[in-house]
Amino acid sequence: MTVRVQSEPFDAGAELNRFAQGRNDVGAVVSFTGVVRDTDGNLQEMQIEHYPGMTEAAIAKIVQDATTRWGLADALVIHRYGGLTPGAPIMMVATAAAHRSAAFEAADFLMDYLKSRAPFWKKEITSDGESWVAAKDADENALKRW
Amino acid sequence: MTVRVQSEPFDAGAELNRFAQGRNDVGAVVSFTGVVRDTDGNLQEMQIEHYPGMTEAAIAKIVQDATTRWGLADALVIHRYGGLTPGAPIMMVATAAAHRSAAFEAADFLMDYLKSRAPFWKKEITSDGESWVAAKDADENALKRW
Amino acid sequence: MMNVVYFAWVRERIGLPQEQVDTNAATVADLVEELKSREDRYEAAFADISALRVALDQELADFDASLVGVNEVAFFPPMTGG
Amino acid sequence: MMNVVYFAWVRERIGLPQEQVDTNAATVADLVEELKSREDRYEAAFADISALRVALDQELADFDASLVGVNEVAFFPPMTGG
Repeated sequence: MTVRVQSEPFDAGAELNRFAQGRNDVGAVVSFTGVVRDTDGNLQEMQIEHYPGMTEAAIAKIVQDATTRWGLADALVIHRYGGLTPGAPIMMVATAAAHRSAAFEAADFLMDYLKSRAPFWKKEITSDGESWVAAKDADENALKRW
Repeated sequence: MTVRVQSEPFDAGAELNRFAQGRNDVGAVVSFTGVVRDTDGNLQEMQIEHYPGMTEAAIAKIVQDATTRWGLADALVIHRYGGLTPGAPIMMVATAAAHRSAAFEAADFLMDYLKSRAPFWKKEITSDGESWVAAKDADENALKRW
Repeated sequence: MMNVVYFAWVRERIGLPQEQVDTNAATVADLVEELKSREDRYEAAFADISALRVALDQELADFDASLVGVNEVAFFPPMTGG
Repeated sequence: MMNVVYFAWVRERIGLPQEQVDTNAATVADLVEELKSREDRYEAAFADISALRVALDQELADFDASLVGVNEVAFFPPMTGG
């Protein structure tokens, strides 16, 4: 299990290649990469604030829950904070399991929980000003799936 | 949309990094990598046979269906054939969308359909002999989800 | 003449990957019966039709499908890709 | 003394990321009332409690939770990670 909270960029491809290497019991690897999206074409920067200490502990607990529930061979979470430009990777999750359904469900679960239970807050700086990203009811409701 | 059917190995990390690059409308990228699994420790080789021509057409149709249904920004499928050793990547799927639910569902859909509707057949060569991998009822039933 | 192709254990039981078959069979099922009456290896390959799939000109089809206008018939077990 | 920390727009409205608060408040809700009575900026930050979340010693908690034995209280809006 790997959890990293960092301001530096990360190389999603290199992380994927390193992940769950050299294990013959892994048949399925799922990865999710979250990217700074600029729908309206006016985003200058995405600023991500977090709660040092609580962030790492909250993510580790979520990863541990997923690992136990789906019998994962391995799991990875990397999440950035600080100022990010459009197109930059924000975070990534990877799961490794014997079968694809476990890898898919665990990655989906990790994303739902990271979204609403890990202490990160996003602020968008656009040419029109700045605003905190509001949490969506849909994200909170997504937790009820699990 | 990229579809490749090949005997050569591929670099999943490099493919992921190349995928959906330079697009500001993509917020979520999901990848699935299928790996040759050796549960019993006696697998020498996995041989994958396919139906040249039909394979490419069948995959392209599945990818087109997923792209339309989930409004994907991009989709990628790479599937190998020939002799593969334990731990080697068999195939990969990647999906890019504005939001995570579309990227996750489309990747899950692609895997279900590739598994049962793309003309590939797997044979396991073990120290005890060789045998064709049997299709599972669960895989056929998984299609009913969509 | 119909181009008939075989994959996986169907290919192994019949002993060749493809062949040209001189046939007037109206449907896939008729073609299967014709082949089964030829030699034991076809009988072995087609013993349980429910364990097989068929594609006509590289598209999945049913065993009662017509062969009119078809150039290539493929027989194989359920797919196991991914 | 209680270490009180603020994040995101709660931090912005209150104007500082953390502070030591001399308090005997029994619960989180009591602490919120104490802070609101102090200055307008706290009133602005805590106006709608339903829009806020609280963590005690870095674990999510409810507003009626006890502060006995707690060293750090954090107030912030719903999380938007991922």
